[in-house]
This record gives sequence, structure tokens and C-alpha cells, in this order.
Amino acid sequence: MSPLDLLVATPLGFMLAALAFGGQGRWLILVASPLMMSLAVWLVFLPPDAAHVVGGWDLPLGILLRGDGVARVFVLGAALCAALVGLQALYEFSPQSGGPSARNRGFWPLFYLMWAGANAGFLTTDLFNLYVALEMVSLAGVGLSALGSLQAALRYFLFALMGSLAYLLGVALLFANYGTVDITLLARTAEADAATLMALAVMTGGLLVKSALFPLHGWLPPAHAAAPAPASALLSAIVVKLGFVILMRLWFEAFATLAAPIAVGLLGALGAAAVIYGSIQAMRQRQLKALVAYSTVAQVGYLFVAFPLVAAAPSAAWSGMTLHAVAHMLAKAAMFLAAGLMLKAAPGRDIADLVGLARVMPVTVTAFALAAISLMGLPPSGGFAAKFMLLDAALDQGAYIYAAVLLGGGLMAAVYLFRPIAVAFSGAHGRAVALKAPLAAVAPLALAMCAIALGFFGVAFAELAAIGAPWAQGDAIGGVP
Amino acid sequence: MSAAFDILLCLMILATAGIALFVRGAFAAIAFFIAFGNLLGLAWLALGAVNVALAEIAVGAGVTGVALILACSRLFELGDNLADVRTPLASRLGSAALCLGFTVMLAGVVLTIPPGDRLSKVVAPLLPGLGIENPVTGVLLAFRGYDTLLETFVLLGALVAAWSLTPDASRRLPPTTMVMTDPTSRIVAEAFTRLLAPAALIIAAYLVWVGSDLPGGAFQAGAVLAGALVVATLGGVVVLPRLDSLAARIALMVGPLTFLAIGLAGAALGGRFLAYPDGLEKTLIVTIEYALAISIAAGLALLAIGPPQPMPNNARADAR
Amino acid sequence: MLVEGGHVFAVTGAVLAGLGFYSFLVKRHPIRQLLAANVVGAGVFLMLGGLGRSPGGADPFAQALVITGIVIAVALSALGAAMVVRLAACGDKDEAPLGEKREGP
Amino acid sequence: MSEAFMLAAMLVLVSMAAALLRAWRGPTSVDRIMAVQLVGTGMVGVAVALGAARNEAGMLDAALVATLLAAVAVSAFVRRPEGAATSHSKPNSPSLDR
Repeated sequence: MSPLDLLVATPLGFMLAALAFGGQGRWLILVASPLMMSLAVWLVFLPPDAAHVVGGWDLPLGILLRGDGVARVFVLGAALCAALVGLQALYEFSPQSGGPSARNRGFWPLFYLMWAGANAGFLTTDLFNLYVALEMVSLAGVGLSALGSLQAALRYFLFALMGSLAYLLGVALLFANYGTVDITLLARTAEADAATLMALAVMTGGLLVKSALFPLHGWLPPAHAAAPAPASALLSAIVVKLGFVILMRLWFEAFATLAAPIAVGLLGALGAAAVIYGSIQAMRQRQLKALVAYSTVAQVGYLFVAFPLVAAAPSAAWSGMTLHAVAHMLAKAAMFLAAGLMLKAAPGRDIADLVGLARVMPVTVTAFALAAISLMGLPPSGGFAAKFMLLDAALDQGAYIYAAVLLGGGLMAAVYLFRPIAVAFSGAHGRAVALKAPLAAVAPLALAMCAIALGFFGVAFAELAAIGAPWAQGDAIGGVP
Repeated sequence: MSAAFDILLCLMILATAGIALFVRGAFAAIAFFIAFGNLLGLAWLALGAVNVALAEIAVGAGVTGVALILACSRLFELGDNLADVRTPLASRLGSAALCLGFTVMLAGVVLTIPPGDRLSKVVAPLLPGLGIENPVTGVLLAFRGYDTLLETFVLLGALVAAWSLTPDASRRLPPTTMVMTDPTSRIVAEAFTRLLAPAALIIAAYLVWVGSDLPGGAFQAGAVLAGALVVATLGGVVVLPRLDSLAARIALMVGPLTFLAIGLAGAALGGRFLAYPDGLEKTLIVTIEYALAISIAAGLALLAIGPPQPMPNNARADAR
Repeated sequence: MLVEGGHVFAVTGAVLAGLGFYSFLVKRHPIRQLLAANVVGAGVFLMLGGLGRSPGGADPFAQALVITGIVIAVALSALGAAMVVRLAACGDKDEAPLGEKREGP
Repeated sequence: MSEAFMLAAMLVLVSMAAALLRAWRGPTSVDRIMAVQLVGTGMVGVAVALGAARNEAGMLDAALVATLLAAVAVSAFVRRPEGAATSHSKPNSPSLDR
């Protein structure tokens, strides 16, 4: 038994159990959360070279599961998010909270399916297996966002479908060209021929849709803004990140030698555009959840701003990039959960309706503010540590434009995130009504505190994320000797 | 002769796809989509991929076609006439240029790759150890059993997602409200189903059984059974159970559960996850395939028929 | 020689992918877009099959990938169809999103 | 011998093309359904001929499955939702033309 298998098999088992138990299935989360957390911790403490093929079938036929640094930090981050979001959902989707029971029941199997798919995706090195994992996560994401707005979910579904097909097209080309779909084998044999470049281009295009990089982000704001809070939290924390992790694996591992500076620079430029566009849109939103959703568009931009930095000098930027991804996972999950609670108490969906909320629900608003600190990149927080590492790398490389984007993005985040907080703390006579469930704020607060605490463990995190990183194995990335 | 056959077949595939994609009427589009699926099945036969041909004929043309036709009928009844909103000429021209460039590049790239069988030499020596002869079954159930396991959960997840769309009120309804209009044709349908059902059952069992050595297997068998279930449901002979009924839950879960349990048992007995103990390979593979066939049949049938539809004019029908 | 080795089918697959992609871009009704996505998928599979063809037969690995892909495609198409129908039936308005539901007064 | 079977497969394929033409021209929906059914039948014929030409028994199984499932699509085509209003179409005529 190895956590590499169990991290996928366990949530699948819980999915079946949730289906079998029907209405009572929601209590399973009380078992699933601690169990999955311990599996994720077990994964973190595995020996550095932890990897094995499923069923003992060797490559190129079989599927290799590998617990490298990226897998470890993302699985752990996803476990933290999902465990806490799941506990929150126990409250959100309880029969007492109202809402149609069909939807309440549909949540749990899809939740476990998403968890299993995300772990499967983080842990595998097989591109076709990644396709299946991607479909598990997208399908669950569509199902969960359909619990909110069907229109937004349908739009997301169609986007995601085309993204998957583009990715699959690339996988087909690679298999036909190399006779393998395993990243570790491709890393050894890949050449810059037409088929490989075409495959890389279409796969990247498809995955950019999945990770909602500007200008392919169109599906994200409506889907995230309309979904129930736990679903939005999962969508922002997990769904978007899986596409990003696959892109990391493609660009820095499988085709590291082909990652031409121009192409990487293009991704960086799109990332910078996403930061600016997302921030401006977030400033213009009147509704709270729409603001938080556009903030995701901006934050995803940072991940791609890091691409050229990693390609030029991996060691510093790599930890900044991964740390930023995980800090965003935690902070954004916290923020969506907190926003969901705040909107339940507020008289409307607009930011202006939050007046006086800090008085009514201080813990929830604190959670929101703490998450905002990490998203803005203020010290001491995971977001700060990540941005500091990226900024350091950018200045080191003389990439002043990216440095300016990093700083400016933080500033704009401060502007748009300060607005709801200021409103919540203002005014003594808001029309907000206190929630009857005081414990509901525990999950967002815990997530936000994790995002803050991540800032204190920057070095340990960087060491963890560097386990088995492609650049640490002597091979240079991006043609740099 | 064979080359001429291939070319004619490909031209027909392209023509049917073109019509299915661009014809004005939605039902005509779906009719051509079904013909397209049939021709694709032939293409897989011509390629020598009989396993895929079976899956394509049963799943691609059969189940997908039914799901789309029923969706269109329901949309018509809801007043959506599937009208084609014309996108502006400029955007059409832009898309056309983009897609033309993409197609030319893709076709060019495809021509740089020499066709060839890449992995059957790797697969073949491993098959005797499994005790099976159909290499595709070997890949699906052993070498890449992990993919297959996850995929069965995708099917299950799609079903859950589709059903969680239904409001509580119509959740009590059985999953079909589609019947034949004409009582005479209904009698024909019933009689036909009584003939079809046992034949489908036998063929499905046969496909699983030969699947370890000849083309066939759980997916193909499941799809055949699903097709029979769909015909029976539409003919009013069978009423599919609701998703939350015990029968549906058992049928849907037996496959994934068996697969997962055998996979975990392999790990618990000291091997790897999804590794089969020596000597039991074929027994376990066939067991998994039968269980999977049941779940796939139930899953595909429920997906094709769709979740219960609260029809706005149900009330009028009751009043009649 | 172009015709001999499965290139015919692979190129057909490439053209199908392009056609489907175009249709997806210019057709606005979700059912037609679903149809287009299915054609793209079929094109990708046909490429995989055509390039896996040899005089001795078809690549079993590619065949297995295609079968997995077909099953995923049908699951997603059926879900998409169900979503389109449900959307037409309720106009996206009949039930307030759960997240925004307010607690009792 | 295999060449002869190939020729047969080719001829059936050509007849399928004719059926497709009919399906395209219509003009009524019944024409279209029947033409698509004819394509399905043609597929069975081609599968059998190919199986004979290549001497592969599995293709006969494919033909068998195709025969079995030929009715699935048509039985969906002639279905109307229960209690459906017939304002959109004449009773008992599936509306393929729109």
C-alpha cells in the first residue's frame, strides 16, 4: 500500500459510499477529511524518490505514479482545501439549510470525484491518464457549478469540453510520434519536430482554457460567481490548478529542452495581461462574488508571469511559483467560503450590502480579511513569501517589466479587496442578520490562517517543492546551460 | 481495391460530418450524425480495429445519437426550435481562416508521422501471463486498468451530475416521459422489444466472454445492453428505475466497486494497487468485465434516456 | 505512398477536427456545439487509429485509448444534452442558487 | 476471392452514398429516417463483406451488433414527449424537417 494509490482510491471509495448512503452520505466527510489529510501528510514524508508503476506494469505500457515535490505540495494543499471546504459543505448542504435535496445529494459524489481526480492528476506522469483525471475534475466542476447557475455551468462545460479535446489532440499526436505518453520518457526522447511543436501548442491552448488564463478565462467569472460557496471554493482552488500543474509538467519537464524563450515569453505576457485585466475587472464589480472570481483571473496571471522566470533561472522562481499556487488555493478557498457566509447574512449580493457586517459576524469577516492579506501579498503571508521569491527572481534576471507587474498587481489587489472589507467594517446600522451557525466560520478562518502561516514556512516549502524538480536533476531548463 | 475503398469511405465520412455540422435543421443534423457514426464504425473495421468498431457502433452512434435526438425532441416541446443564430460574417470569415490554417497545419503534421503499430510488440509477450489473447482487453483491464477504473467513475459522475439538475418534484418521476404517439406502433414496439431483449442479453454476455480472446469486452457488451434497454424503455415495456432507487444504485455501483475492491485487494495482498495475483489474472479480469458490463449498461441507458423531465404540458396531458 | 499506411484516415481525422472546430465557433446553439465537439473527438480518435495502423493490424494501445475516450465522450455528451434541456425547461431562473439562500428571518 | 469481397464492400458503400443523398434531399422526415436506416443496413453489409475479405470473424460480431442496435436510433426518432402538444407538428409524424 502506498499513499500514491490510496490518495486516489480512497476518495473514489467515498464517492461510492456517498452514493450508497444517499441522504446520510454527507456525514462521511467527518471520516474522509482526517483520513485524506493523513494520507497527504504521509505522502509528504515519503522518501524523495517515491514512485511506482500501477499494477507493476512497466513503461511505456503502464502508468507511472510519482510523488515529486510538485505533487506533494499540491496534494497537501488540495487536501487542506477539500477537507475544510467539505466540513463547511456539511453545514451548507444540510437539509436544514434548505435547497432542493437532489442538489444537496449531488454535491457529495461530485466532491469526492473532484478530489480523486485532482490527486490522480497531481500524482501521475502519464499524459493520457492526465486527460482522464482532467475530465474527472472538469466534470465534477461543471456538476458543482450547475448547482448554482445552469447557464454559467453550460458555458463552462462547452469551454472545458473543447479544452479537453485540444489537449487530447496533442496527446494523440505525441503517442503517434513517440509511441509513449509518459512524461519521463518524453523528456528523454522529445525532439523539436513539427508534430511535437504542434502537440505542445494545442495542449497548451487547451490547458490554458482549463486554467482560465486571459483571454481564455471567459467561463470562469460567471461559473465561480454563481456556484454555491463550497463549489466556488473548490473551483478556484483545485480545478484551475490542475490545468496549471499539467502545463508545468509539459513545459518544464517533458519538453523542457524545447521551451523556446519566445513561447515562454508569450505565456508570461498573457499572464501579465491577466493580472492587469483581472484586477481592473475586479475593481469594477459591484457584486462580492464576482469580485472574488475576477481576483482569481488576476491571480492565475501571476502563475504564468512566473513561467519565463522559471525558464531562465529555475531554482528561485520555482518555489515562488508553486508557493503562490498553493497560497492562492488556500486563500481563495477561504475567501469564497467567507464570502458565501457573508452573503447569507447580508441583505443582497452587492458589496454595498455588506455594511456593518463586521459587527454581526466578526470571525467570518476576519477570515475574509486574512485571506485578502495573502492575496494582496502583504507580509507575513504565503502570498507575500511567494511574491517576494518571484520578485527576487525577476530583479535578479533584470526582468523589470515582470517585477513591475508583480508589484502593481499587489497594489491593485489591495485596492479591490480593501473595498468590501472597508464596507463591512463601516456603518453601525447595517441590515445584516447574524447566522444561527457560529461554527460555520471555522473552516474559512482555518484556511485563511493556513494561507498566512505558509509565509512562515517559505524555506521548508521551497525544499519540499524542489523534491525531484526537473531542474534539480542536472538538466537545465529552457536551453540555459 | 482496398485503397479505393478507404478513400471512398473517408470522403463519405467527411461529407456526412459536413452535413451534420452545417445543415440547417437540427433533426437532419442528428440524422446525419448517426450516419456519420455508422461510417466511422466502418472506418475502424477498415483499420482492423474491431474492438473500437464495436464500441463506436454501439456507443458513438447508438447511445450518443439517442441522447441527442431525445434532447432535440424535448427542446422542441419546450418551444426551443433550435434556430440557428447567424454569427456575423466577419467572425465567420475569421473563424474559417483560423480553422483552415489549423486544419492544413494539422494535416501536414499528421503526414510527417509514419503510421505504424508502436506497442503491440510490447503488449504481445505480456499477454500469455494474463491468459488472454485480445491485446486490447489486456491494455484496458491490466496494463492501463487505472485509466479504465477512473473512466468508469467519470461515467458515474456524469450520471450524478445530470440527475442533480432535476428539481425535487420531478425526481419522483421515472426517468422517461417519452412514449410513442400511436397506440398501434406501441404494440409493434412492445413485440419487437420482447424479441430484442433476450437477443441483446445473449450477445452482451457473449461479447464479454469472447472479449478476453477476440474483439469484444465490457464496454461493447455494456453498450449493447444499454441499447436494448433504451429501446425497451422507449417502447414502454421497461420503466428505468430512478437513480436513487436501490436497483439503480446496485447496478451502477457493482462495476466500479468490484474493480476498486479487486484493485485494493491486490495491494493488500502484498502486490501493487490493481495488480492481479499470479494465476488468477483471467478469472479476475473476466469477473471485473461482467460487473463493469452491468454498470456500463445501466449507466449508458440512464444517460441516454436522461433524467426525468418535468414537462410543462404534463398537466394538460393529465387533464385529457 | 500516402494511401498505404493509414494516412488517409489520419488526414480525414485532422480535417474532421478542423471542421468540428469551425462549427463549434460559428454555431451558437449548444446542441449544435455538442455535435461539433463530438465530431472533433471522432477526428482525434481517427487520427490516433490511422497513425496506429500497420499491415499487421491496429495498435492495441491506441485502440484502448480510443475506447476509453469514446466512453468519456458519450458520458459528457449526455450530460451536456441533459443540461441544455434543463436550461430550456427552467430558463435558469426557477431555483435560486444555493449559496445565496438566506437564513430565516 | 478477397478482391471480390472487397468489390462487394465497395458496391455496398456506393449504395450507402446514394442513401445519404436521399437523406440529404429529403424532402420529408420519413424519407430521411428511412435513408439513415438504409445507411445502417448498408453498414451491416459492408462489415460482413469486409470480414469475409479479411477473413476476420470479429467483423461478423460487429455486423451482428450493428443489426441489433439498428432499431435504437429509429425508435428514438419516432418518440414524442408524453403529453406533448402537437402544435408544432402533425400528429404521428416525427418532425425532422425543422
